[in-house]
Amino acid sequence: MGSVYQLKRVDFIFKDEKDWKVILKNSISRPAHELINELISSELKGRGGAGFPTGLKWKLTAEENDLVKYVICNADEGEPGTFKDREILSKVPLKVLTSMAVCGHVIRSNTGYIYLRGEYFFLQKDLNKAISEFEEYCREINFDFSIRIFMGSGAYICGEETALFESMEGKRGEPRNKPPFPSSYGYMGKPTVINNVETLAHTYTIFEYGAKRFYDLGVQYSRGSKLFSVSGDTPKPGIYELELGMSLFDFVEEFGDGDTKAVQVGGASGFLVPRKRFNETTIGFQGKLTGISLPTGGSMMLFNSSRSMYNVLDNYLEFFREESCGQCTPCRVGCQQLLNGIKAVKRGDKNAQYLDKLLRLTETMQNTAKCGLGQSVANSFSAIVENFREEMIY
Amino acid sequence: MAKKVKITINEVAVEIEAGTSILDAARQTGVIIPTLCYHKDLCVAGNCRVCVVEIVGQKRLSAACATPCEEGMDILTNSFKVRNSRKHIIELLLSEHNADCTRCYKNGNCELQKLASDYKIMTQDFIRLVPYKNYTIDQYSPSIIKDDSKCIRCQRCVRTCEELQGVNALTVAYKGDHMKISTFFEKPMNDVICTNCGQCINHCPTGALVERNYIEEVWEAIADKSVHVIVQTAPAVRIGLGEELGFPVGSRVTGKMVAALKRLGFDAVMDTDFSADLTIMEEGTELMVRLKKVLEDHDPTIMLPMATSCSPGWIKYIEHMYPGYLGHLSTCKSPQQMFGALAKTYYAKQRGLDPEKIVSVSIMPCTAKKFESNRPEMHDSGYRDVDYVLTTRELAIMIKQAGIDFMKLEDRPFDSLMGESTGAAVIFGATGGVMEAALRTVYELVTGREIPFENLNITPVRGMEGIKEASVKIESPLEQWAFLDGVELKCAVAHGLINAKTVMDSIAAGTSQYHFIEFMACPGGCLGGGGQPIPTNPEIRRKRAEAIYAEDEGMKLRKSHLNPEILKIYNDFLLKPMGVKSHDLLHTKYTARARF
Amino acid sequence: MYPVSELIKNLADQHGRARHNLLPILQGVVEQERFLSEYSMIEIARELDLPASEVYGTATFYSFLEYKKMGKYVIRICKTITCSMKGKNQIIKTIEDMLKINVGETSPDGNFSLLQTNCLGFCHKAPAMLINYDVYTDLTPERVREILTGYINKKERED
Amino acid sequence: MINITINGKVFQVEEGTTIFEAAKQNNILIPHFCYMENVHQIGSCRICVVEVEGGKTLMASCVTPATEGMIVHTNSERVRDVRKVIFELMLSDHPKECLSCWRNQNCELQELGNLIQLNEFRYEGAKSKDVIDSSSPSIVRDSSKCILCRRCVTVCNEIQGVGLMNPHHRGFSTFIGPSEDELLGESVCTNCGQCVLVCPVGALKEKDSTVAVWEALYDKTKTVVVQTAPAVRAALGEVFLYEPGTLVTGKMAAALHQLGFNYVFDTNFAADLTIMEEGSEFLERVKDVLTNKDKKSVLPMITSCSPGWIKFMEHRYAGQLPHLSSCKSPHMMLGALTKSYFAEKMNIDPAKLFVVSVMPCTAKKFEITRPEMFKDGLADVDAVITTRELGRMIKDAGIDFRNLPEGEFDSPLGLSTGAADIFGTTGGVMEAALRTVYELVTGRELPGGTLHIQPLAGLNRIKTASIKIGNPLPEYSFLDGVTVKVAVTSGLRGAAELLDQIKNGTSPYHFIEIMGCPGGCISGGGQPRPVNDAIRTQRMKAIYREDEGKPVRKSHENSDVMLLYRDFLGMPLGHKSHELLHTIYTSRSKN
Repeated sequence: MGSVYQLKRVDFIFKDEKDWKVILKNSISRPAHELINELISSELKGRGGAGFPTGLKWKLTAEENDLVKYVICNADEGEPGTFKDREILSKVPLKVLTSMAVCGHVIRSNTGYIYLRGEYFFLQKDLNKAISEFEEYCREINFDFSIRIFMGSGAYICGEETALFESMEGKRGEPRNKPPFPSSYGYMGKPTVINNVETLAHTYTIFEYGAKRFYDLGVQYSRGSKLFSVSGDTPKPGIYELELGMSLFDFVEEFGDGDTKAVQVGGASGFLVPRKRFNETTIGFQGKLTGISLPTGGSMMLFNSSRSMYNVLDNYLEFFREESCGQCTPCRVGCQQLLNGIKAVKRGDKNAQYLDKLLRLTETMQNTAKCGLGQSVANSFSAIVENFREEMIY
Repeated sequence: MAKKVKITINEVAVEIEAGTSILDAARQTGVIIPTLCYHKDLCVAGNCRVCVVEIVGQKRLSAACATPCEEGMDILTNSFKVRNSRKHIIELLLSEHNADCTRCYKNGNCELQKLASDYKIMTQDFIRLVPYKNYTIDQYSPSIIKDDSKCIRCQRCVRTCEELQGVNALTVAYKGDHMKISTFFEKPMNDVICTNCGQCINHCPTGALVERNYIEEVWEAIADKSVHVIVQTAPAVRIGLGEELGFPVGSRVTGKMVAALKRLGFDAVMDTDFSADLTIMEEGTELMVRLKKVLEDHDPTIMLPMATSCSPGWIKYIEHMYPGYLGHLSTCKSPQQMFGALAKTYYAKQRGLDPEKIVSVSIMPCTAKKFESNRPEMHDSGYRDVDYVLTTRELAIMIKQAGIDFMKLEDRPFDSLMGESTGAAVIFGATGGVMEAALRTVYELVTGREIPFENLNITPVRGMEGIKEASVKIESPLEQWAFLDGVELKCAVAHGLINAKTVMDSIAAGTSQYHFIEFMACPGGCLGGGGQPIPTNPEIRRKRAEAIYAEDEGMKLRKSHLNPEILKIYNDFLLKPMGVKSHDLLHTKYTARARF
Repeated sequence: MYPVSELIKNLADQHGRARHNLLPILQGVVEQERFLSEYSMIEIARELDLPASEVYGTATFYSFLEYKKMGKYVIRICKTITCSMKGKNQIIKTIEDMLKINVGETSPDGNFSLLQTNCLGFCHKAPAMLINYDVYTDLTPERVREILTGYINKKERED
Repeated sequence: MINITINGKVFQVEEGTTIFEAAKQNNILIPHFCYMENVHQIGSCRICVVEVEGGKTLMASCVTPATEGMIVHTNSERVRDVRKVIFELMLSDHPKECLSCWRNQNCELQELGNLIQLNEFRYEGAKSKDVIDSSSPSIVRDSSKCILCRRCVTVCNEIQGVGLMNPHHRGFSTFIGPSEDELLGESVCTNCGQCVLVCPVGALKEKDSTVAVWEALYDKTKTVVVQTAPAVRAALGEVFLYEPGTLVTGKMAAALHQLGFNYVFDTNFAADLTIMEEGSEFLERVKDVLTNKDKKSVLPMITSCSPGWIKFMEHRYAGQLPHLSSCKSPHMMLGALTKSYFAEKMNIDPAKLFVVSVMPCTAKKFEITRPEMFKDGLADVDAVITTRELGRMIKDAGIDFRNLPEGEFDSPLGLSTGAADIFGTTGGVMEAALRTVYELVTGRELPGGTLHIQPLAGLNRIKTASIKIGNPLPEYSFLDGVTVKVAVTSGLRGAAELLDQIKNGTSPYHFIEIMGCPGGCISGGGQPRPVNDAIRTQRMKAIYREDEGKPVRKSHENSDVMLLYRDFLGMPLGHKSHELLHTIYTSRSKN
């Protein structure tokens, strides 16, 4: 069994970055439209979770006529079970910086920011060193681009792009209404490209080896490789770069401890896949059968049969209840209701049918919440409640 | 011509200006989409999610208030998905709301109540969250009560306080389930820079922010046979009160209001308009004196422009925000406080009453007046000048409680001595009104001629623009005002504290060219005051303003200095404007307060 | 002059006085003071010409910007799923026993505060904790004892 | 006339007036709760207490007559304090979940709260029994919300004579309802809903059918057909703050279209049809009685449009059931036709049709569940919603009712005459029937020129008229010189009186119209609140206005009805009619 695509390790991202100067110099000598076309033809999609085509994002921003634009690297990696951005920034920071500068060249911007989550304060020092080195070279080749680090202060929601802008503007990190989108109205109201750390690392790969090398990896709709943060009940936790399109079955074969009961794909806001669906689940933007979308940031958490799924869900909901920004009703009150609800069912204060009411509530949250956080609470909730209903009740 | 886009709303095709929100487009085509956090006065927040609609082809629903129409959109406002979601959202709001409506102050005029009723939420399956939270009621302010258990986090108050008033006393604090509307460090409203303007009350959809009411205290005073209860009514009350009692917006109910007050059992019903005329006499004179001292005597201690001082919200604002500029303020008390001081002196004397046995009540469109009457400076009569301040809304409640069939009342006139007024006093209720009234009198006192505006209507200072300007050139004045010959008197009018901020910043920067500026804390002036009927929105303000100007035009006398009772009080009691008695009773001083 | 107001002035000079500089300044104060007092918030508002309520509203949004007095060392234990699965409760119990405080409290000598926090991004090395800005992973009760003892001794040496 | 001083003013009022009325006549409103003018004045709630100088206690103004020289204070400190305490006590045994209550914003207790303005809460008392009885298809009783005002008791006993709703036990355990274990759905309740109409709070309510209707509307496989009763158009406007008596026929049709109903038909069409069937039946019965020796028919014949009345009769006068016309009520006729005639015409599978009736009536909700009202397992009508429920659906859908353009009913079941319009008011069915019967028999219009029969209009309990027939057409020669005597009543008390006459053999009438609710359908149990005689009169006027404005005012001139007979039914009382439009009744007598 298993899919056609066997699990395939790839080594692009953490390959040494010593050629960054060459790549920067070459890239910025090429016209913007050529770079954009290269990205578009690679079919690279955002690695932060939403999966928006990166080339298109750059293109839309490039088409804006503003004199001031920004390039922002989103390093507010807060999704439970995700830690790949930290690894990239500590091991190959110059790749990310190079890609930011190339983006600056493409969209005609000379300012870049890295929004680094507060928990990664310890990365700041080394990162700043890399930035100095980078900026020095930029000056050397007369390329006008500067990069600054902006520290977050402990708020998961700031990973949402518009919330991140608000936070950088010195406000509460509350998501904005969309439209307008960042490509026309981003940081300080200016057109902004905002990319995840890993996305920028992949663009470096594309600029280094060409779009084709990237495109040849993966399957239709899901091209290239992806970093996976593997944790939980696994004998080998850590970061792995794998080709997209693998079956979850193969993944569990490789990383499971032999007793894997379920895998949480994509962190707390992703999907939980129970054992019986491992076979039919593919990891990629357009999953087959179960329709699983790409893991948010590539987090893979494995649970073996000793784990209570009730505790898992309780932990997630606690997380969302605290980390919701609180402005929109479905998310603020919905998360509290879900958490109190499963507790009440467990205690026996509410009957089992109440779970169905909560499932309908998650649908509403998915349909009406203002941003991705509220919308995605439904994912893990419905998967856990539907597949492990008994554990919720008894 | 703006670009048009074609969309369909509930299967009806319409053409709409590009960029219009779905909400507005729907309203234009007769489809009502329910809203909560949306308010015409304020920026779009899109956080309550009650207004979600389905755009065919999109997986998720969109907030109608925050989504602009785009070509070809196929919008459903009442699909299965929308209805289910909307009901869920209302249920969620209810689950964190203290739903004890029968003893809520906003019972009957609550947007959440209406929403729950329109959607007939008949079950309360969700767990009640109120008991989980440790809510306290902040009732330390003399003007405003804040009850978080009724708050639905729509943030209208926060936006009001920031966008309309520039005060920022209220803010959103914390996140997630702890997210709440708070003051700095959760201090009581009374201890922060709140100006008590009450605009947050007027914009609150539920009972989370309400005025501190003094209805019971006033009933007690009325019931107490040993005291003489005297009441005054502000200009803007007569054009707002009707709305609470079944009249259409913009109805003038002066006569019925007086009749109702008499029925309620007040011993004397008099008019703040009288003291508004008096204010013009005092403030107009003060302006002329200041002009003389600056232009002729070149006295450096006297500050121009002179700013009006009728609006207690504005006074507290300048005390907090521009404590170094208090010298610009006119020393005149507000008309309410002038009236209060006279009630326990002049009126008591004329009627032979013991001032200690007078209870002075005022009916105001304003919540800040409740604070004002509480200021230590406001005891110039030897007693507390005004004992209780009620808002227009509270008066309406009293009338209903007393079982008065307001619609059927016959008009009655104010009692004499301090009940007569002119059109100039009436327009105090609208933005620009004090300026217009002052100019009518000042110009005539200076030149001996009527101000050269058609029918006395100084139109440049009317209307709802945030900052308005007017100038009048003075030519061939009377002899004693010769120094004003050829001077172009420059005036400005600002309403809403955010506009006051703009003007004050120009004064602080030294770029202000004006001689005289009228400031009102609330958008639209008193007619849009924090104590006026809810809702108040641009359309309603416009109608109330029309009613005010109609009332003015209908008056026999339209210039303050012609008011016979004003002439009488100067003759019998005060002797002259800015005289010793005036100084003791009608003028005041201000206190610098901290901004932080 | 209070040192904190000097600090704020310096931070404002360094970062700028526009609204978008608010967060770095708040962070700067927390770095030194461990928390934002009412006084510091007012000083920041004054320095940046912002309403004090706005500063408060913004600060309370971020979990690392504490507004209650904190100890010299702030211990934050990750409580999210993997750390929770891998024995975070034992770690907390160990620390509570060592410092004689509960989660959410500060030791009477003002040296340690114990808090829980959401995912620190070290799920593959769970359980993890932060002490001020330093990360400690793969914790066991034994390792926690060692680490904390180190801090306690360090503190004593400084005294 | 006597003199009374209220709040310091002297007024002259008629002797015997209560203090409450005396005050009201002089524009002084006393807060009240259980009081209903001319209906219910027992002084049980005590909210309307006033202070009478010289009296030791406060007095309930609704029951205390004014006397010469009385000095009354309606708003003294003492009154205000007591009123507050009473209100608080009332609330202490009432759930405070307003926002999830059916009656939110239309609740008299809530309104009273708005008036009284409690700031503190001193009594948090024990909660009495909490029973929700939803056994009835029409009415739901939620005893936790009941505040024992006993208005329903008055209505059920004195006005309807059903005698079901009654107080039981005493003291704190008092409750109102059928006896302890009896369920509404199994009782003699006629489902008339008059108790629902007068209940000030959410203790009695109609059973909600809107959920089912919304579901059908969203089900794309279903063709959803709606019909509206004559009385709905005269009252629906009140939900949207129009003056009572405003006709909103066009807006109502437009709103129904906007709600997504595929076809908007008119029950009035079926009302015209009823006249054809019932008129023919009447003539046949009269012929049988007058000309046959071994007559099978009985007179008087009684109308059968009102399902509340039908159930009342089935319980109380089972022996007299043969007097009932065999015609179904109009909305059932229309339902049956929709699933046969219309389905055939449009080539729609009847199983995919969903018929909704908008009715002023709660008993209609029961009527559609009767086994007689099913054909081949398919219900003739699938759901009944009341006028109030329709109002709510319109609000719910965000339709700006007041600014709607006028819409129209759809054909082929939408056209109606003025005779159908007046079905909505007491006396209307009789008048409509006589317009047609007289003309069929004599070939001439009803004498008088207005087509109205004045004695049958108005709110009197029992109204009678007689018409002498002269010069009939040859086939009706047996009627020459006969004086046809008719009677009309509304409200079940009057019905009982007329039925007792029949039972005793003393009834002089040939034809009787009976409506379950006082005033007829215009004040049915499903109409907007409040309902009182002034509002009844306004709605009645509106109904007659609608009639008079119609170009065709006689049922037999309805061209679509004629077309229906030509194309489908054949003739009145024919085979198809019998199958689709007539029914049978069941004795429910316990004896």
